[in-house]
Amino acid sequence: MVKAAIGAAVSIKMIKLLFFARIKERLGKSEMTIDFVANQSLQTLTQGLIEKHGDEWQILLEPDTVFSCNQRVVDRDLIVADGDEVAYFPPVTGG
Amino acid sequence: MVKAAIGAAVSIKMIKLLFFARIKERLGKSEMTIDFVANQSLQTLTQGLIEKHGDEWQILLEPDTVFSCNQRVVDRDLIVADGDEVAYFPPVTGG
Amino acid sequence: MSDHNSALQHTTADIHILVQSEPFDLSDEMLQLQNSVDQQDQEVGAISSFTGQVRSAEEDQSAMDKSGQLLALSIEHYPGMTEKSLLETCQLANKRWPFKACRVLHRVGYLTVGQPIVLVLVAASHREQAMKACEFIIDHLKTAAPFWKKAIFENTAEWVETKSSDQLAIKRWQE
Amino acid sequence: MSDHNSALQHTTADIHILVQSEPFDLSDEMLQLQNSVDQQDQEVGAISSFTGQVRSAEEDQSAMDKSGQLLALSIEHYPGMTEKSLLETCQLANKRWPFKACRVLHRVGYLTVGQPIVLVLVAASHREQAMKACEFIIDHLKTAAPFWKKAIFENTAEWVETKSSDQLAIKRWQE
Repeated sequence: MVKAAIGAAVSIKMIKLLFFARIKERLGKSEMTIDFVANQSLQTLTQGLIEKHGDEWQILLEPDTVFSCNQRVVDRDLIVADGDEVAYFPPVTGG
Repeated sequence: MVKAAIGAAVSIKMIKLLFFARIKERLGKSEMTIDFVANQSLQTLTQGLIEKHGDEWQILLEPDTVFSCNQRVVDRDLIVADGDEVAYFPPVTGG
Repeated sequence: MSDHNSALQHTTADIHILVQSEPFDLSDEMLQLQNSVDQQDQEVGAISSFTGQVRSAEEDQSAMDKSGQLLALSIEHYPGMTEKSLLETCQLANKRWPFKACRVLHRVGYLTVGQPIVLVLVAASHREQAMKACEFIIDHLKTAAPFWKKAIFENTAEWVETKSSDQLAIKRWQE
Repeated sequence: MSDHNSALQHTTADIHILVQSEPFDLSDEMLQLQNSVDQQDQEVGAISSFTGQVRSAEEDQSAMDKSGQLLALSIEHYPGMTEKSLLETCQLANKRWPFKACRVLHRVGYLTVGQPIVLVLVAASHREQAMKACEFIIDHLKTAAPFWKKAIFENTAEWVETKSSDQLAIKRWQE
């Protein structure tokens, strides 16, 4: 069907990435979008980012970096879905 | 010495008694003074009050009545001293 | 900074005790607490407060049923002993949970439903000290300070009974 | 009245979460808390509050020595997730210590020494619920809500490190 084919062509599958606090400072950016890849875990997605952008990005996989997906803290083996909002941040220090 | 003799003669040895809350209401008075008697415990002093004033005063020896002497909670076997301020009150209910 | 404070702080803590019939304003009291600390240093990181107020069901339900709606509390105290007792409670709290300053206000007289009765404010370096000292003070106040409440109902008035939960609350500090 | 509340109260508790750069006034917040409860009933007997503010020694002493005096904190957060996290914390607290209403305010941006950072206000029937819920909320906020503090010293600025005492504080609620 033509309609379905057009729909598939224009739907850009994306993941939104957010960086906070010292991670944001280190990377020099607070957000970016990347293409969605099916069956990819947060760990794999993040390793891909480091390979692409360089050693500075290793901070994303530091042991104390917290991962959130759609504003909820998650484990690194979570499989990312199209349209997800993923955030990387250091341990929180509010209050 | 004349001075000392006069001093002893005019020094009226007294105990001040205070009553609070339901005890005050039952006795119909909030305070009174009684003569000091040497080597008298609070228990004995209170029994003397009941004998003198009647059964209504039994409230002073009810198990939950609190005794204080000089604004400090004390046991009933405390020996009263001249000039002491003794108070009788029900369990406290502040806050 | 360590959570364990020096002996110096025990003696420099600013303790204010007030027994009054007038209402109090939380912000005003907070300001006064802050001012008393500012005269010493700037090390307050945590302020804890507790406000107790007259509930419409201050008495147990059975008493309410026979007496109608609670209208007010009439609070009596033992002037002199009250302030002494509250001060001792605050000093005891300060030994265990060192704080910088504390204010304890307790109202007396006729207080209608919804009116504030008591305020405990504690300023300390860290939150544990401020919160624990505040809890300690209100728990001890309830069982030690010579205040007595009379519940004024539509049809009658009666002295409020001691709560066994208050006796239990005090016990946990003795462990 | 029993200290154990009905399931109804879990759903009727009024929870307000505010993340703002503006200062807040304790009395105003207290009034708003009271108003939100008055729309339900008159059963509040206890109100607990916790205020956290910027201390001059927010960082550990060694960091201060090399960086000069602390001037301010710069606080950043994750808009959206912050409010969600704080709401969940309050709902969790309400399940364990049923309350009538609660307000949580957290400031962001540039806050100088002595400025208030966070306010937790809880209104409940009894003091144990109000005080425990308040403690629970501040303890959980410190380890769960996505806020980050940067300490601004005279000569430098650095991100505040997580305190191990905050991790310990949260553990006691899991027992």
